[in-house]
Amino acid sequence: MSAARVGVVTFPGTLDDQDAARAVRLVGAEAVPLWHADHDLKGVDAVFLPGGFSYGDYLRCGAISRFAPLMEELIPAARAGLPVLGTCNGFQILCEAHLLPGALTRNASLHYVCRDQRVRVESTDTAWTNAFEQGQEITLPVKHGEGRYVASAETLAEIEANGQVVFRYVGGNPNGAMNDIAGIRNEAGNIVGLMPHPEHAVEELVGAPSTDGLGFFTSILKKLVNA
Amino acid sequence: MTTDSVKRAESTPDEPMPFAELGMKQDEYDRVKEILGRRPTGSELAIYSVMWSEHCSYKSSKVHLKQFATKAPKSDALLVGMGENAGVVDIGDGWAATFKIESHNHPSYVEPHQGAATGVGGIVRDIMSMGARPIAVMDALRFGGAHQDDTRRVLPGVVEGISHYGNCLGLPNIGGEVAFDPCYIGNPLVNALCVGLLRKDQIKLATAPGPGNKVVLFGASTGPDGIGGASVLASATFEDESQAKRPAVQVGDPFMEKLLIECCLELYAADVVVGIQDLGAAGVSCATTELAAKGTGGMHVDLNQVPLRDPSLRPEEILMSESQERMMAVVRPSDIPAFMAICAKWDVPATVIGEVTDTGRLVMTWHGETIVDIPPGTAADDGPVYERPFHEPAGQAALNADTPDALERPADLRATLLQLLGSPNLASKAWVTDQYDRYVRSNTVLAQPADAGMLRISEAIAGAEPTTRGIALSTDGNGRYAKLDPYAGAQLALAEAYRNVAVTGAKPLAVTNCLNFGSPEDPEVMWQFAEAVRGLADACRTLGVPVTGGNVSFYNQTGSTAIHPTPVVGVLGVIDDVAKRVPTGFVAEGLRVALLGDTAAEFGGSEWAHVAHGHLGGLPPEADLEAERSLATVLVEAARRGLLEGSHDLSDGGLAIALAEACLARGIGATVALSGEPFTDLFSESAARALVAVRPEAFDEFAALCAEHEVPCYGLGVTGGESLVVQDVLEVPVSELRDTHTGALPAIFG
Amino acid sequence: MARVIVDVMLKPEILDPQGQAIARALPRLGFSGVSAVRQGKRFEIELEGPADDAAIADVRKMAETLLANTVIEDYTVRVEA
Amino acid sequence: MARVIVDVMLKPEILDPQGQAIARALPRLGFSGVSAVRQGKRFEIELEGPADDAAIADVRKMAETLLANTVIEDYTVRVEA
Ligand SMILES: Nc1ncnc2c1ncn2[C@@H]1O[C@H](COP(=O)(O)OP(=O)(O)O)[C@@H](O)[C@H]1O
Ligand SMILES: [Mg+2]
Repeated sequence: MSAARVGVVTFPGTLDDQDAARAVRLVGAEAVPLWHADHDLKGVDAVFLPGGFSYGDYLRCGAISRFAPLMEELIPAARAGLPVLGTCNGFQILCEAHLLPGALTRNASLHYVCRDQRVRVESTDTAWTNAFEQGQEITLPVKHGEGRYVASAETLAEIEANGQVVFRYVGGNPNGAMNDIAGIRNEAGNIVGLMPHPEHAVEELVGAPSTDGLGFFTSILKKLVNA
Repeated sequence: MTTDSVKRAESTPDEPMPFAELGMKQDEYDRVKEILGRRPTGSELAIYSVMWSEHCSYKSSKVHLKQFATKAPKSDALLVGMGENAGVVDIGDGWAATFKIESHNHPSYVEPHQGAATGVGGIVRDIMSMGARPIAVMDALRFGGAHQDDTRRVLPGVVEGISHYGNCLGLPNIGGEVAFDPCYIGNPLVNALCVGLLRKDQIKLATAPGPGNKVVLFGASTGPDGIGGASVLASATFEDESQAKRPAVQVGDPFMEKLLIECCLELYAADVVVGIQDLGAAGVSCATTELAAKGTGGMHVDLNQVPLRDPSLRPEEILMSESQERMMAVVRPSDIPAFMAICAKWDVPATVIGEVTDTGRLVMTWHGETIVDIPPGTAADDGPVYERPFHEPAGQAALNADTPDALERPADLRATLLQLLGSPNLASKAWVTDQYDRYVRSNTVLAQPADAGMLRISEAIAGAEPTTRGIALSTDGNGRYAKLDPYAGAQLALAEAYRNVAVTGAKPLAVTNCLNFGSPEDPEVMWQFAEAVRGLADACRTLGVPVTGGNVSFYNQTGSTAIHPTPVVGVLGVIDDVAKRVPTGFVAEGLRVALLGDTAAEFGGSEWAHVAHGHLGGLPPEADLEAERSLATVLVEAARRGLLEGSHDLSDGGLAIALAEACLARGIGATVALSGEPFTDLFSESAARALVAVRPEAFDEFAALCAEHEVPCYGLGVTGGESLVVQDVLEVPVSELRDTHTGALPAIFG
Repeated sequence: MARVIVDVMLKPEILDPQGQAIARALPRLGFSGVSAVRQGKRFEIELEGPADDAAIADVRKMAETLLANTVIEDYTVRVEA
Repeated sequence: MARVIVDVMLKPEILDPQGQAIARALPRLGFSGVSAVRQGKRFEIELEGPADDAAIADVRKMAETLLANTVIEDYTVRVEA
């Protein structure tokens, strides 16, 4: 059987694409580079939208990227069930593209923040978190200036009621996000977005002092192999 | 509008030119006339005035900097030495590293955010122009007193600028310094370092060989950035109409720079670049003259081809513009289509603006008229050289005589420890470093608060040759030490950076430096400069690490008051197996703690004298370079054999601060005992010392290694518990250390 | 050649930490009498042609889809006098 | 209770990378006919009292010292109609 193929998208200004691809390979999957200007998903089984400053984060984070040719392919595919993970800038793009509800705004501190953050896994019922335990606390780095999750009162109530909150900050909220929300999913659970960076927590030697990020990649592998 | 063409210059030989407004001296102007055999045109004057400025020509520092070459230790590691955009060092297995530190002090005072941001941008382009992929940045910062009003304006802006630009480029920030002293009020220091990686056989140089090859300008368009002086030329002399005063501030676009990085790397990989140069200070003037001077000697440029952001720019202004995010390449005509296609892929505008010739002349045209016709080497290489007079400052002897011996010693050493630990210079810099991305690219093995930053090599470039190696980098400098004795101060700066690299297990290999001083026209400042350079060159020879490049920043003064002389030194080291890196501090319970090196009562310029008494006088600690070398040998060998669990160098604040920081690393306490006079043992700043944590069963082997290299090794105690305990002297819970250490900067800066 | 202005402000119910930080700083700087500050964005759009109804409709679409994120922001479009 | 608007824009000669990035994106999104975009900031200042001359002078000072960085930015102050 050929290895699971996970697409890793590069926009102009994407920064964590190599890191994401490395993490995909670490669990034995194939990382397929996807280029923003192509109308081509290359038949991948899942897509990782990595962090960075696509288009310089000018205007609003993710606002310009959402219109890229690749996104014209990705948006309908995701709606149809393709597993998609967006971290940081990738999360912002997913919200701007209305694949996930709400929006990400300037940190309440008004400062960029890079730190090792504890988060609690609130939903294991997704393509990207099925290898975690419900309620498990993991450590992942956050690094962003605009990561404060906001949504209207109705939306917030709805995603809480539906169990769409996937990750919550614990031990301090780095950006002032509503309800300490660090990550959410769509109703179907194939699309997940979060501010923390699993791809920086997969090796002992480098990155954050944890390898908790590996769970994301083993989750998607499990999901694809079982599918 | 009349253009001041060469023809016009020939027919109006006596027309007065505003050379003085451009900072040029009469004799320098006379030399230009002698070189050209006529008066220069406005554009030629623009070129000579910026190329012969202190910033570009090093006219006051050159005679001293020579020592870095003449005294350089023999080193097989040096692939490209001083004089290029950045030095290149062989780090083994076919890999090379290039690194350099540069100042952006004055712009960061005027507009802290943009000044600091463009400082990062500039040094990154230097590294790119060597053919390397930039892989990390560092920043060495000096501000006025932490509580001074202007510091609250400057520091947050500078940090935000570095953070925004570096983070957007996707370059991890792996270290630096933040120090405060009232001497820097009005003259903050922003020194940015970038390190890049390349294969040994892929070095690119700034040269324009091959007549017929095309000259391509690519990246951002050219606007009226940072051309203050040039507007004099463009308006006052030739035209009556008054031009708006042009801004001195350059604004950076990190997004464009990120595209430039990826674009350049793809251009290199496609082998379509013959020569390349970044555009920094002096923009097009500098790039064209330097490329032409190092190539076949001639170039023809049509200035009308330069893409402009502001169509009203005059040629003199185009030549002097410091618009950011631009590069210039020399490309074979047959490679132009491939070159342009790669630029288009990355949305990077690129334009052919000229051609390499074999005439030995740099010729530029504007609307068909020749406005520049000069031998490029005369602008790029044959600038003026000054032997500026210098003498010891009048108050130096008195300063050295005012030793800290008379200062009252503290009764309560616990209180002193907490006072120092919570003082702005020694407190946690997390308020700053939490704004920097240290993880991006996933090669960061060590970053703040480690003694040195460390990166693994193997994965740094996708698909690269595997290697187990890593590189480590540290920057250090202590203005107070250098004020007391600039010769020793420069040596101590090198010694500390060298030591910081060695404690992580990496072998120090090469040096970069940024020399921040007052006005070279002041003989007392010039003495400080001469002494610092002499000290650094001598120390490099003793330690066997060559200077590969650097930067001089003069005129850091307000009125007649100069900053403390502040040589900032960066050291790069290599670790053969990056998995054997030694983390900073105490990483486990039950480890033996030892102090390496001897302690004398050395308090001149110390943090204690500064914080407790506001005192600066006497002499700095002795720089014992032989001892530093032995210490480093032991540390690197011990790491190689896997004997060290943790380490930490001793510097500002002495053993007391080192112990506290080692406990804070993982929140693990320690119990230690002193053998000498407690105050001296705890707070002296004697150099060539380090703290190590060793597994008990490895201790004998480690002690034997120290003995073999004659490095004093004193068992102090053992790690563990919730407190730092110095028996019979003090006891502080680690949580209290933490609150004191982390609370200080947020309390000031919010 | 006309200029159209698009103002984008966070919806009133969305926290505006930038505005709040400014409002908090004002008394310290000796300014009193300000009850609230909100910070938003202003875009100046230079049109190649005149600001006729079609052009304004275009800018409005631009604001709706790109310049503002209507999940959290409101916008207004007007031709500069 | 009055509202005063402060608009802050980069000086015309200063590079506006944000505005440029937006302008470059527009054609790709199907918007034509825009020759340039500049992005600035808009502040809505709610006053406790009326927007009389003294209050406006105060806001002007606020703009000069805090809201705008006059090294690179220009500002305008106006009372909302
Ligand atoms: N401006 C800065 N940028 C990045 N890292 C910094 C900066 N200032 C301090 N650091 C990091 O914080 C840590 C502590 O700094 P410092 O106490 O100055 O170390 P040392 O005294 O060993 O040189 C180091 O890891 C240093 O690299
Ligand atoms: Mg250190």
